[in-house]
Amino acid sequence: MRYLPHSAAERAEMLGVIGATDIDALFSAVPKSALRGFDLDLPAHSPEFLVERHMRALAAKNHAAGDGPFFVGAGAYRHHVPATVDHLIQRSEWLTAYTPYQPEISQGTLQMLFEFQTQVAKITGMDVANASLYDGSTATAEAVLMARRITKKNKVVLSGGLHPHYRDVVKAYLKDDPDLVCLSPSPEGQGDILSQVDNKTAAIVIQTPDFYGHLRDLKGAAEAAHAQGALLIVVITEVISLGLLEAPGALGADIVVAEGQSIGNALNFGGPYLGLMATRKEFIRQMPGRLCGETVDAEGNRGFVLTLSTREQHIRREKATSNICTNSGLCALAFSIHMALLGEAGFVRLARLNHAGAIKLADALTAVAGVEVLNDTFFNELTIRVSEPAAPLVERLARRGILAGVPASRLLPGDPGVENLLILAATELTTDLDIEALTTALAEELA
Amino acid sequence: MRYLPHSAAERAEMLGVIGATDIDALFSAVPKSALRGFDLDLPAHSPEFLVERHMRALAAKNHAAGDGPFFVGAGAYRHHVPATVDHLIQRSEWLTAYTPYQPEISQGTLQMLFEFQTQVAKITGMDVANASLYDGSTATAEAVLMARRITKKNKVVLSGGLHPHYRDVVKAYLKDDPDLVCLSPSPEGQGDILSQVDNKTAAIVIQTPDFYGHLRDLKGAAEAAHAQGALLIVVITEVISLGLLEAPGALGADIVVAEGQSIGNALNFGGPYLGLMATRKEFIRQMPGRLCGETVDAEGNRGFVLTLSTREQHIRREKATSNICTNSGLCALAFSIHMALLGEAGFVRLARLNHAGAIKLADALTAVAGVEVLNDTFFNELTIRVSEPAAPLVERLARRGILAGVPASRLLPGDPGVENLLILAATELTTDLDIEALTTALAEELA
Amino acid sequence: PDEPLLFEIGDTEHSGVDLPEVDLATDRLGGFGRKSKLDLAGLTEPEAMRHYVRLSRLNHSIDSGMYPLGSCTMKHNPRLNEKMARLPGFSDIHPLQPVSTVQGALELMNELSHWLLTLTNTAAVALSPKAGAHGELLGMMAIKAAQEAKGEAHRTIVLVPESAHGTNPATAAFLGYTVTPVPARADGTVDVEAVKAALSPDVAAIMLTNPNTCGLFEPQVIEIAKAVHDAGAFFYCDGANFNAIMGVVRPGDLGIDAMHINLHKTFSTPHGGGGPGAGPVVLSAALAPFAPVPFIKGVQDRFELIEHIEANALGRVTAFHGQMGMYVRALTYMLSHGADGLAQAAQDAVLNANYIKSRLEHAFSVPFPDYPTMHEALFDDSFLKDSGVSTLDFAKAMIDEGFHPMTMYFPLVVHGAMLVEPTESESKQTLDRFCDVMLELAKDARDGNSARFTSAPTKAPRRRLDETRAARQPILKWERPVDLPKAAE
Amino acid sequence: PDEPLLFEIGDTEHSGVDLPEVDLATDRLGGFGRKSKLDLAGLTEPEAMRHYVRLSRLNHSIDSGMYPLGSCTMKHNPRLNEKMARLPGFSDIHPLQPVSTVQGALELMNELSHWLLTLTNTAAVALSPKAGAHGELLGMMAIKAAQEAKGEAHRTIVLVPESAHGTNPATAAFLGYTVTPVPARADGTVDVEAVKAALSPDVAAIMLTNPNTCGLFEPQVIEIAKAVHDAGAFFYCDGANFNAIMGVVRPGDLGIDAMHINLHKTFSTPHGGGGPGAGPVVLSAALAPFAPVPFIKGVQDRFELIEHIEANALGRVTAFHGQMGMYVRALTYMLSHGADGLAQAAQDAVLNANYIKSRLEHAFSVPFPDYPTMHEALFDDSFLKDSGVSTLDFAKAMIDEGFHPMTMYFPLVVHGAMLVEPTESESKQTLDRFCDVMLELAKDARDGNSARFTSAPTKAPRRRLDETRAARQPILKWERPVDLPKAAE
Repeated sequence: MRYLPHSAAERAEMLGVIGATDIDALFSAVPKSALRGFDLDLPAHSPEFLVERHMRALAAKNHAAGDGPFFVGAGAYRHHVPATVDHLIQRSEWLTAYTPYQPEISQGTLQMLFEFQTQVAKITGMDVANASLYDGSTATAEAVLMARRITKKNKVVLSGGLHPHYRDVVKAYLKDDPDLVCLSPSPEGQGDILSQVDNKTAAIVIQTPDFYGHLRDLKGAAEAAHAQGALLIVVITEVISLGLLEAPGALGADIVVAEGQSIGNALNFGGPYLGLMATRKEFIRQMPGRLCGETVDAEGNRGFVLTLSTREQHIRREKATSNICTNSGLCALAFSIHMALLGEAGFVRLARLNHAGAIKLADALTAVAGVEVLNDTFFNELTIRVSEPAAPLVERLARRGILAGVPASRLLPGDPGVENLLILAATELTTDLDIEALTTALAEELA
Repeated sequence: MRYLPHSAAERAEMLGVIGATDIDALFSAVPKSALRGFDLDLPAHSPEFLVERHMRALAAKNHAAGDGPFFVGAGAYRHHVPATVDHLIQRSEWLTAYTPYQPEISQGTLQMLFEFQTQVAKITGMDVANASLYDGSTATAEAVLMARRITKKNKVVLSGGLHPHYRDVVKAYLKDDPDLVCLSPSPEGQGDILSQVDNKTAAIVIQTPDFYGHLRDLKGAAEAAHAQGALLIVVITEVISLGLLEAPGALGADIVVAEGQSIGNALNFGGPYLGLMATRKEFIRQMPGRLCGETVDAEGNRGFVLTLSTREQHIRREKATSNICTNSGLCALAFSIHMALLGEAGFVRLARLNHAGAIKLADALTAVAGVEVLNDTFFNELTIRVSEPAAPLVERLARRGILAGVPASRLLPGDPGVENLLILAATELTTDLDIEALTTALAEELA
Repeated sequence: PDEPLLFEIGDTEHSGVDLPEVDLATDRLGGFGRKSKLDLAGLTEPEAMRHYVRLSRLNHSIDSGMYPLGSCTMKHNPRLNEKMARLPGFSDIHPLQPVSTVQGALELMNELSHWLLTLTNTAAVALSPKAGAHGELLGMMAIKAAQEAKGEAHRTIVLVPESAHGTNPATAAFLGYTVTPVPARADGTVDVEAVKAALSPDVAAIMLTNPNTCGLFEPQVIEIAKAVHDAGAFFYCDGANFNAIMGVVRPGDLGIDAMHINLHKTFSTPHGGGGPGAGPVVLSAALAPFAPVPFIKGVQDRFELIEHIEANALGRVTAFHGQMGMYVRALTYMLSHGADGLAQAAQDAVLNANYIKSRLEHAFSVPFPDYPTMHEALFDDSFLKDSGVSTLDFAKAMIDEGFHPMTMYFPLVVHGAMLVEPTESESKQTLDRFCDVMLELAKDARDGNSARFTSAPTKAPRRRLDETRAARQPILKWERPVDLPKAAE
Repeated sequence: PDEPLLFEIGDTEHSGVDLPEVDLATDRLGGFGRKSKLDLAGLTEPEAMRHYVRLSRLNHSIDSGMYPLGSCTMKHNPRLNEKMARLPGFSDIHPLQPVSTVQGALELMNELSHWLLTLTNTAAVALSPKAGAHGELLGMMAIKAAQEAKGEAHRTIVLVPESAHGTNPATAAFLGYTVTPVPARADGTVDVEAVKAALSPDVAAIMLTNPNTCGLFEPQVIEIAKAVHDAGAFFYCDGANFNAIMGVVRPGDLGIDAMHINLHKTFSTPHGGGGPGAGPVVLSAALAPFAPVPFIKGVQDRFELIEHIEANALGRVTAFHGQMGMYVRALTYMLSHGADGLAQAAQDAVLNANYIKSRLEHAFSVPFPDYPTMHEALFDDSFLKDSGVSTLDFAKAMIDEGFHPMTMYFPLVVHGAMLVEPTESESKQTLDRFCDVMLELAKDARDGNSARFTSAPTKAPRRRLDETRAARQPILKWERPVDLPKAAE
């Protein structure tokens, strides 16, 4: 078989060296009843071209975003990834390298992570960032736990504007915790979060742009939180917004977590994605996840190592800050390369393009009868109220080849207040023709 | 602009070092009338995603071979290329390396070429092979010129079974040469080539499998040629046939040229392809193209260099064996990797799969009313005679999504004898369903 | 070889993208627009290409050499998997598109689930965890949810053998459990009697790795499972070592209740310098009702995606549906191997480890010689006694011979442990070269040539790095030197 | 670093593909089946991956460092081009599919033609040549055909300046022409009076490179063209150096009749270790009727592919339609740059060469200082006089500093020529490092440290190779050593 280097003769020769009569002799510790006493109802090995045919047939059953007008967002965004990015991350030395525990032969990965941490710190305006977490949602849960460790307090208040999946992940991580307050999601506001802050509060969690696309006041939130000794955790699901919006660090955020997928990474039906986490210098030792630091080698040359690993599970075991023992390395690499290609000039222009596209979209939607745009502010995503339930409408538009956005009810099922809400995103890939196709179809469907 | 590293400030600084007032000062030798006194009717620079959109739109206007049943051959064949091959040839150190004139920093390319030459020599059964030529057709023309140099005779006889494009290229290279005899292409035979051999003959050129898919007797041809001091040039357009057919070298061939596209290379609408050329040891110094040879370095370690370059244009100028100063390096790499993955076991199995597919195709076509299979012998390609002109029939089948093969008239226009002939190929990618779709549609169209 | 930081090459003017400047006379930012500067360096495309190509060359990788890394299963990563993951029908679909437009994706997830369930003989699978440790967390959450549903929230103890991966106690602690260690027998395996002795009505679960971290198959695993179940507790199996037994032993037949499967170890999704991973968890019938959302349900001729259940005890552990990109790679890998190929791969992995053990056991010390090893060969460093060479030194000397070091100092239960896992991907030629090098190094260490080891590596891109300094005075990002201007002006 | 030959790793049993064995009880081979053995080594996929990754690391490449190679235009190869060339709509189409099914391909070829014609201001283009030298051949064939059509077959002389590329005289000789050299002036350019003196009724054409191989724009090129045309001959322009003037000067405005364009030099299709190239030829109105087949014709709303013309004088120079894969890459490159970007690239290429010349001219000897250089800076080796260091030694010492050597001993008209072409892809940082290294090397050579040069390279994968031995006793393929068995048995 193509992936297995031994010939039958080599296997026999090796068994001879071992002194085993057959391969089963090496499985002698396995209870007889459990060793291969079964027939697996699975196919046998297959030539590459047949495997490829099978996978292509599955792929062909999906409507790819590039196949037509596309406005789906709500936490994952379709952006252009430069060909250079995907080429480079497939390079053997990046793709097939191990976690850089042996720094002498891992300087490529380590220097990249150091650069990545710097980029994340710069765009968020924070002191330090880690080497990435699984995704934005789990990073949010980790941030909540981190805030509790730092403040040694328990109450956590989640804004109603937090992505419902993120809220659910926090709830799962804090199972049945009475100190977790989840404000009710409302399309107009994030709930009266500031009045919830008291001196037992570890943190408030605010997303901006929020689930509905509204931009949120971080400065006021930070002041209110800090006045009670609580931390402000800022959640960002569209990281490109940082090209145009003020850095959370400049507004008083204590921990910033974000979904980094928009930079360098494809939609991938939801994963793998890239959790970003940045914080203040004084909180480093409570931060979960890998960290890369600068040092020198025995000859005094600059080099990089994974550091502060005494926080981590492989050293601290049950006393670790988190059970995490992976980062999203390859996605972080893609992010870092794309961000290096953008640079400040490109990152800001990309953000401006996105915002301009959303303004066009908002203006075009406003002109459609039966559509109400709810947002006063937005970055590249906004919410509309339509004159009928949004979910079946989206289904009908999909049959016309238009992927029109996310019905709020998909993430908030059973909430009658959101039944007619539809969340739509525009990016640099959205064309005027796409918008025209959408509004025309919407007008027809709603007529 | 994304490919140009200088900022405006850097350009100004560099002009300062040069001592030039502006960039035009560096173009002072250009006659004023010719320097930028025009307006180019061409678009300005464009973001990557817009370029990609444009190119995808063009690509979408083509019917890709993978989109449906596909039987087109006649000198280019659709085979499966392992993902590993295309991945590896895109690796920076292969893709963006220069011709290996500096051997100390080109051992990768050089060792690969040495391995490639060995592979080509082995499959053709010849003593030596070069590092590749442009493609099979130009290699054929070069072989003819080479045979003339070796024999110091002029008459060359081309079999009627030679691919018409190959014949045309030889004709163009030997412009108006009365010593070039092109036998008339006939679907049944290759013409009476042996009776054409006389003591003024430099070479006879025989293709097998020939243009119509027939297998040809090389042994008899070699004997007839050699009896008159002429050489036998063997042309192969489907190199996978060598997995199942006797090696030309074992049958007396003097020069073997082939189109190597089938191994490792995509269809690419006709190029780039890969010319293979192999010959007897005694003819090396008359062989065109690059050659890689083994040697040692100053420390006695094995190494490889381009060698025998005194045959080539950059040394010999007008006395060179050819004006060629390029090989098809990256295609040769793809060939060599694919061939290394196949190995003897895989190469033979691949050839057998192809032949088995063609047998299925032949049998299925035989059963269709109005279709006559002309071939007694074939490898993976065969010719049928249908009850009406083949070209419009192929066009109608294409509209049904079936690419049914090549009408012989496309390559031999104006020849009434071939108007109803259709040449079809099967490969390992041809499925039973493909064959069924073809025969069903053929039966309907011919009914 | 030295490559400057990108911030030392680029500046805020340079960019490797061409994006149009748009007019934003009237923005909709409500005054939240950015006022602070980013100070983010950019590179043009040619500069970026060189930066990342050159950096990459400072890495060891599977494609360039062997990783004899115990517990990490660094095997060949087929490029077909990468190609398939990039088909637009998989890579360019959004997790929240209408379900009717992603039927192929759901079918793929269903097919992958079928493979995992069949290979493990279990009742349910939760695909969504993002990594092995995340899967562990989910599995233990399911156990907790199940016990709470039974009114057994008082079960607050989790038994963990001393040889376990660090994630096991970390996960248990994360969920509020108290960790009780279970000692191993002298032969390196867990004694069912010791487990029985530790079991009590307060025990929620045992977390056991099998094959264990000493490379041994737990011979009493079925008895242990029975004892655990008899005590009303659950059996969490750490699946990190599934590569040794896939297609050969079904964990469900051993009595496990939950096990995570590292797609990036066992099914060859690439390690990528540290992730992303993917850690689906298979569950027994007893735990199946406590699986998290989302999951797939086949309904007649189509697939539904269940994203919410009002009464679901666990909820969701990640946004969206998990690591689709890894599902594609893993399924491609499975289909390529087939059931026969996976079993052959497991057997080859075990064969290779035993071959190494046989070739090295006369020079290296084998702490647990009683059983054939599974896919890992465990040695300890007693052969280095009095040589002046530490295990770390020895490992660093391997770098100079072109090998990644083996896993060191793990499992913790073995002093100076050296854990070697060749995987099935290595050819006999490579194994022989590895063994030759190891034997030569061992001889040299015993012969007193300690300088070769204590100074190693000398042929790597860097000499040994000062990790203490890095931790004491952490420098975690690049700071602009005062004398470096902000842009090329 | 040493990597065995694949024949030393693999054998005839191992294979990296899984193909089913089919029953061929009754074949249709008519007795021509293979009886001889292939003896072809195979590698499994993991072995192949390592073999080719490790081999590749022995190469220098653009992505890892600069190629200051005169006459070869080694510039950045954008990966977008590679991605576009692999779209199935381009890569998975057959040259003989019905023309109705490849309209996008023909449109692309038409668009590429439009760019080439507009950039050169010429009347026609033949896309099909497979490389620069092939284009040269075609261009000269067209000239020959045109003259034969005019009844001027007696024109058998081709004028070629001494500084020309070797392909020029080789091409002319290939077509039966007699080559007459034209001497250069002391300033490195061609004297129109010398051309006039060489012209006669027997001259078919002049083959002139412009900018010429000394890196200079021929100031009298328009006068030369006029003189050539007045004598009834044609002006073949070698387009190898088009990178210096694209978008800035249109060769058609200078009076050229034919010029090949190396897509792999000027428009960044990758060099690939020596090819494949692509050498489209643009033609003046006088030569347009003599273009070969195939070509594209727009007919209303579709494109036709003209593959045969009964009366066509030239015929075809290759099977099918040329290097489609390269057309896609070149057009992608053109669209990315736009007309403005191409002009900027040419100007940057010229700027970079002049910058190098300015920085080095005090230490290196400049044979033709009268004009600003174009995109190449030419030096000679007189600065090495009496140093004991040859030009070759100097070049090899550059390898140890991480640079590919410059072009040496070409053009032939300059003794010990050193031709440096940075291209527009190099940053000022890289140019400065290059100049610093060159100056340091020059100083060291003059200071008498010849050993550094004569022993160089010492840091490359190989020391200097014995080329004489390779040529005297050619070993052109691997032969099985007598003691190596055929398969692992």
